[in-house]
Amino acid sequence: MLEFSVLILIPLIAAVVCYLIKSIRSQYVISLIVGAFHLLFSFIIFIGLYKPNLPFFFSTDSLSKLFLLILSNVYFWVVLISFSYLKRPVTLKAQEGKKYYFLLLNFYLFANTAAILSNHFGMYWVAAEATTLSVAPLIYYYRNEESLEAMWKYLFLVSVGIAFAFIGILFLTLSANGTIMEGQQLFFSEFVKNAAKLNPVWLKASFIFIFVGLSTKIGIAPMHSGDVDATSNAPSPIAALMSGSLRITALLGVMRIFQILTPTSSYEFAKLILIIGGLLSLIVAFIFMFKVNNYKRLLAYSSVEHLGIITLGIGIGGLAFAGAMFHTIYNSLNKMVLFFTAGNIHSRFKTREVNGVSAVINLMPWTGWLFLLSFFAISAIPPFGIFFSELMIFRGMLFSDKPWILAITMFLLLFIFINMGRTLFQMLYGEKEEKNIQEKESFEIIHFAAIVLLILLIAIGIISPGILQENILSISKDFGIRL
Amino acid sequence: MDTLFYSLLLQLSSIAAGIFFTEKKKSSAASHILLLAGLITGFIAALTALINSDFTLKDIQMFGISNNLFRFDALGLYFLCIIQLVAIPTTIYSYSYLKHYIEKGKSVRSNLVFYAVLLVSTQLVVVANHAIFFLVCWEVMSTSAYLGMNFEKGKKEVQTGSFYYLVMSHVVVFLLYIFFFLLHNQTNSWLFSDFHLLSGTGDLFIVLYALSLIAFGMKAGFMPFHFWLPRAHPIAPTVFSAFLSGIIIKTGIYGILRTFQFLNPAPEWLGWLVLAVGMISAVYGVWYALAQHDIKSLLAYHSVENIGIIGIGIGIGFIGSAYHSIPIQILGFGGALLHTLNHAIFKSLLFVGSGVIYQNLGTRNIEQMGGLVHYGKYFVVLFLIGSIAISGIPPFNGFISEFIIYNGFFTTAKELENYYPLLMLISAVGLAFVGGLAVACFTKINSIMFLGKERKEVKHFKISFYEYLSLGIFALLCIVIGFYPQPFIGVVNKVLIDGFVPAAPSSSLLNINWQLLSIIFITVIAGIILIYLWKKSIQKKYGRRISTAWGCGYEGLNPRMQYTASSYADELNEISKSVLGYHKKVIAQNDIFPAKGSFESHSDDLVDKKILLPVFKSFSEFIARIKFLSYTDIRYYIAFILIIITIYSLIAFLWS
Amino acid sequence: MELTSILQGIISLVLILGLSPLFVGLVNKQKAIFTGRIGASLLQPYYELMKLIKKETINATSSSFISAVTPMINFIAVVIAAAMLPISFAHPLISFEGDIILFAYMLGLARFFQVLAAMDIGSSFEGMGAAREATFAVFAEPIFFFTVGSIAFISGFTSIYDIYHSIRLDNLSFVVFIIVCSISVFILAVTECSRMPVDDPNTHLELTMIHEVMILDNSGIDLFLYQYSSYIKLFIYVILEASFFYPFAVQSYTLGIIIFLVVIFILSAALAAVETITSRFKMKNIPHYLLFATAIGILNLLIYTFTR
Amino acid sequence: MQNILSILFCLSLFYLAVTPRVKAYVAVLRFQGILLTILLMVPFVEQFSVFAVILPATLFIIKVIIIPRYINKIILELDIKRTIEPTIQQFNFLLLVIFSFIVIFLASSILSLTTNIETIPFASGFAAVTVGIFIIIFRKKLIVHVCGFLVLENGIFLFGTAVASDLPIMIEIGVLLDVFVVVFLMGIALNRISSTFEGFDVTILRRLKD
Repeated sequence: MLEFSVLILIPLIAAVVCYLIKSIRSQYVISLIVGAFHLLFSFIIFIGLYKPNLPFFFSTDSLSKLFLLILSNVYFWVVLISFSYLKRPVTLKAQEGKKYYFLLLNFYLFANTAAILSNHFGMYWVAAEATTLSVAPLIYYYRNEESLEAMWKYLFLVSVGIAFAFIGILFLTLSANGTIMEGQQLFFSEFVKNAAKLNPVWLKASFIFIFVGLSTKIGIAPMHSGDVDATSNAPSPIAALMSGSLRITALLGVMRIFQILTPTSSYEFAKLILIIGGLLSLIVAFIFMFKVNNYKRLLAYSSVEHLGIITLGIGIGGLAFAGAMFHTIYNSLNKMVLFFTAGNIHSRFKTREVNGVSAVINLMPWTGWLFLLSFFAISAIPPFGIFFSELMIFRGMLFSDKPWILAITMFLLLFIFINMGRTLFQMLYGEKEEKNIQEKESFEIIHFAAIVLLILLIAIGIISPGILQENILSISKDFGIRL
Repeated sequence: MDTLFYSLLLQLSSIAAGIFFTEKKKSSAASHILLLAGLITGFIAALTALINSDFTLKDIQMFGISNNLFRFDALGLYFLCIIQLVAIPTTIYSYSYLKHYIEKGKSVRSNLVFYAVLLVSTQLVVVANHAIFFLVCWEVMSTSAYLGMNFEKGKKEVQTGSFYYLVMSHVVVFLLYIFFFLLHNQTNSWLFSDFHLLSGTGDLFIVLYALSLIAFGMKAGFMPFHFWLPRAHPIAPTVFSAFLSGIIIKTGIYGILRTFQFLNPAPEWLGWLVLAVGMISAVYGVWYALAQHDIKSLLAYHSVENIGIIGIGIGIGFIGSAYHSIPIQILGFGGALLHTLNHAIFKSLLFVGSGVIYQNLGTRNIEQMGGLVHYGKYFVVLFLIGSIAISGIPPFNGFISEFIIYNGFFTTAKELENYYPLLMLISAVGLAFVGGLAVACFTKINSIMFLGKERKEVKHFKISFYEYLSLGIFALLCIVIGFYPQPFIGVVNKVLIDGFVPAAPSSSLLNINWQLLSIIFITVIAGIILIYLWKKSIQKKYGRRISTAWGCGYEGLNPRMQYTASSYADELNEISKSVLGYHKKVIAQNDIFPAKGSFESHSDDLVDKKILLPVFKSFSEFIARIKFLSYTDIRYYIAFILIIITIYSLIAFLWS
Repeated sequence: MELTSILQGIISLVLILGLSPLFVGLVNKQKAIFTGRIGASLLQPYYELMKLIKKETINATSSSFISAVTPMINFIAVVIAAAMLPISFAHPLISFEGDIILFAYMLGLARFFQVLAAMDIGSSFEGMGAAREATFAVFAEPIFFFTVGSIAFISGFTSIYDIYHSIRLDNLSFVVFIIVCSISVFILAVTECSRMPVDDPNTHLELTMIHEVMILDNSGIDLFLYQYSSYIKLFIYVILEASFFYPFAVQSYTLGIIIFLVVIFILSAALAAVETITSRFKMKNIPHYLLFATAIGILNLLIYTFTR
Repeated sequence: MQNILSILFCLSLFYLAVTPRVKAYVAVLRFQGILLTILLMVPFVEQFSVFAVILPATLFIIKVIIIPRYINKIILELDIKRTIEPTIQQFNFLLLVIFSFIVIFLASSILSLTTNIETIPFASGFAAVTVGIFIIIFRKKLIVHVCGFLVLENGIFLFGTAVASDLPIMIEIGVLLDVFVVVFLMGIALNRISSTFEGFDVTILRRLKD
């Protein structure tokens, strides 16, 4: 019960409290404490010091442990920097947005934790939808036309998509017809146990619907658009939150149903679908990297790319699967740094257009160098973690039954790297322009967070803790993958 | 081996010194001292290990802990020695180089940090034994080099040039991934020391060779892949461009040699391929160089040339290995290895020299120089030594390695009868041709930069002690290797016997009559001195005076009447203008009162300007024209869901 | 190597150094005779050299230490090259495996400094000469390798002495090969020593000259060194040419010497004849001329390799 | 009984396909809400339990009372033009709808051979989903999009009853609440849009592009 209260109830209560008290600062303190507790607790659970047994629709397994840790980590850092972010001057209309900021954050934490820990598809669906609802107003933080449009599109697209996911879930119940699962509850642990007996036709159908429906949330092409719009127009902490943890949550749903398909005859089909989805999103990222001239959109596409790589890895299976699991961690860490620093740049230059930005390294050295480093990290340059995970994924591809995928992937990644680099370096370098000559930037908490995260990224990559490896091994065992 | 690791730590500590000293001068001094200390200790350790040939292959004790990350075999140690040997004077120069910027009040912190990282990672690359560890060091090396290049971030060409380099190394590392994956799959071990198990020529064998030659060849800058050198070298700060073309491109050579260790014997056609590629790189590298006016890009093209010469040596070695002939392999690889060392030395010398000139005159265009000999006599002498050495002219080190390669040709012709003499002769002629072009090129830059009258008046031309020191060390090395090559030959021989030639120590390298050579060279010097004395006495007797140059009766010659670099090289460039992309722009009208005319000549790199850029441009235009998925309307978003679901359902339907 | 061979070497070196001006005198004399003049005496070159030594040395204002050291380096390099050449069956002073490379590169060293010294003056005339010298040298070196070098590659010997004495006349195609080789060596000699039709040492129109124009601004001892080394260089090539015919003397010194002298005489006549009947080429045609020589070399080689 | 209700449901969909007025959409939504409520009441004919009333009650409140009112309120406040703005002719739209109906009914009847499902509710639910999507795709007005989304939701609900999944009450209610909040947020967003942009159709949402 303790874990239930800490992980799920307290955030809810905190949300209510944040609604009641008006002062932003105290809201910040409360949410920070909640976040810290959450992080601590999920860490304890992760390293196995504490065996949780959650009541009714909730339970934990190695997968949800991992994702929970990712979530609470991302959440903690986002909350940590949020206050300094809120202090920044915004338009008068945007002032009112601040009132609900922490309320919604806490609600988000509540919903997302529920989604990750839920053992029941219905529960998962409700919680996932709730996360969308909590994020949508946060996207509208700036109260300007772009953010409004982004919110509308995100809300609408994701709601429709998730409705499809619901259909998928219903199909799952259908697939249970005529088996011992008939009329049972949708506890996926049950489904995993006797998946082999399920009706393959409905199983395939439900996989398709759930995958496509949740793709709108994950940002798998061609359903990526709403996600990209939202991530590129949300305030950067929220953008970090979305591409760091929200997409992962949606991915969880897909992986659940995939896990059910694992022992069945439709396994290969599911893999194929995942591979198609991953390649499609890589291609989309590849195409748009040529055209984008808005750096937040660029980052959004980069997270489309990386979720694509993860999906691809899961679809390839084998070593690539483990690589994909590592990739989720590194990606979440890395995306945070990228979005935080991008947020600094935005608040300094007041534009999201690349052409309006130059000489960042000269004007704001801390942000500039961190941004540069995080770019290197995201493009898989050692010693940053993503290098190692991509190495695993590539190896998995090369020795899978479809090695040609590796060729395509490398080609796409290379051009993505070239274009992303061209755009970002154009921002980073260049001479100082007179209008931008201001005081040197001071060392803020954002920089601190970014540095810590980068260090984490390197440390996890190089040390690759045994506990983490065990966890990922057991995940892949759950998915019937022998390493 | 601990000493080596301690030395590396010492070098790393320089980073801390660079960062934490607030006062710029202090910080730079401190970090340079630490670097030097580290390098020198490391060099001594490595050299002793190499000479005493205690090559511990596995279980390196690192601070007492045994690990298999590292491997100190002869090849690795040899390259390690080269790196440290070249790095020492470069670091000395770096100090005075950065002093200029510090005086200008520019922050040099980043430069210090990246230089140290670059040094350490490069040293780790050549002793790494674990493939993943190698890749990590490799990437860190490339990235730090990239970051170091971007010292003057403001300039556009700096950004593009360095970006070329970054992209190149990204491609390289992608290829290396596959290379090592395949090797790992074959030997299921990540250790270099286990890799050379597999042999025999299957398809995989060829694939592996192709991968490694393309990847490492790209790094080394062989001809089709040379495009990045003339982009990256000129824009990098001198210290980095010296290190880049002195050392980093040699890591490519290192990789190729390692590959040969893994997979040997090499098939013969491969030997011919490498030989041909090397020859093309050598000839066109130097020919492109002849067409340049920017001193640094000229030197960059000369790196292509010298890499080509090394490639020729490697090619000979491959052929030898295909025929299991020890002498050929010894001479081929020996020439390649020694030339690697030599080129590292004199190319760094020349780059440092060009850096000194750039610091003083503020331009890299040699057309605007001239008459510098009257300002810095000794500097010119040092630079001249480098130039003679790089043109492979006796009595300096360049000649020694080319001599070995020529001997390789001869031996190949002798060992393998029938049509080989012809082919070898043609290769020899090619090498001679390269030599001729190199002479033309270096007479050009030396005479245009240093001799005659100054074309643009020289404000100040000062050379600090440190610059003289580092140049002096380099020049000394050139001279020593030239006049007394025996010990170096011995070391190279040892490396070959340890790493390349399985059979008993064959000494076709030592057979060459080195004593006689050095005697001859010494006679040359002695003779010059004797004649000098005689000449002095004669001149004392019959007098000597200075007067204006004989202009065929025409008084008032002025500097602008001198031969320029373009006019000097024009005749040669005309011959292969199509390849060089050599084109001239003349503006002059011939009426009675001629107005101000102008002339300029340029050369566009074939691969870069004619292939890469247009292809990329048209490709991106093509992509930009794709409207696929680029809708802004929510209704399309929704429609996509429906469409994709139908597609997936169809797949599902067709599945069973 | 034992004492006698050293003695032989020294003697032949001294011979080369001593006779080289005489050869030039010979050529000039014959030229004069062909053109119906009496001409200067055979020893004229010696007189000129003597005279040059006694002259005052004048250096241009813009010149540097380069033009001071170059004459000496030039001279030494040529002498070293000369020391590798066999006269008859006498063992040359310097002879080791691969000295053919050293030979070529010693001449290269000489050229390098020659060109630098020319550019050192900073006058456009010398520049012109230097540029031409550098350009033509690029094409001259391959010819050397296609002739002497080709024999080296075929015979497997890499020392000039052995190369020449490996020539056997029992094989007809080889004889043909040798003869054609000698032709292209002649062309090489003409080029390297800047005689007609590549260069005209006698006109004093700077625009048309290569070698002469490079040493315009030298006088006295410097000019002496230049001239002398150019004489030696010419003689070196003559010896290269002559050595082709040693095999006719079946291992006998005297016969060898006789052949040597005869060939020298014939060559001087040939040079004189060429210089009287032909006129200088246009500068831009010279590369073609050299390429033609190279082509001969290649063709010759191909014929030989495939008729063996 | 269930089938009759489903047929009615389908008829309402056809009506949606032809009607040009926004108000009609709201009416249809309300009608469908009532249908669904009745559908949930059906089991009570056998045995009645107070606990089971909660779900139909909430459904009735949300889908029949609150949401339609809310939408009407928005329409009044923003005085949106009363006609929907179709992008294709109603006739073609109707054809499309009929076509999809045929496909769906055929498919579901084929599927019902393998597994036991009540074909008619299943098919009509699915048809509702498709029609909802079509409405969103082929209409310009944002408010109509919301209606389309709601039709889609109703379809899913009907569908859910068809596949006889008895989800636990609180999850069902959670679903309903989610839907409600979505609509609520959409309403707020519409208000904002009306205040920031002029007009209410998607053509104004073209700002975000690459």
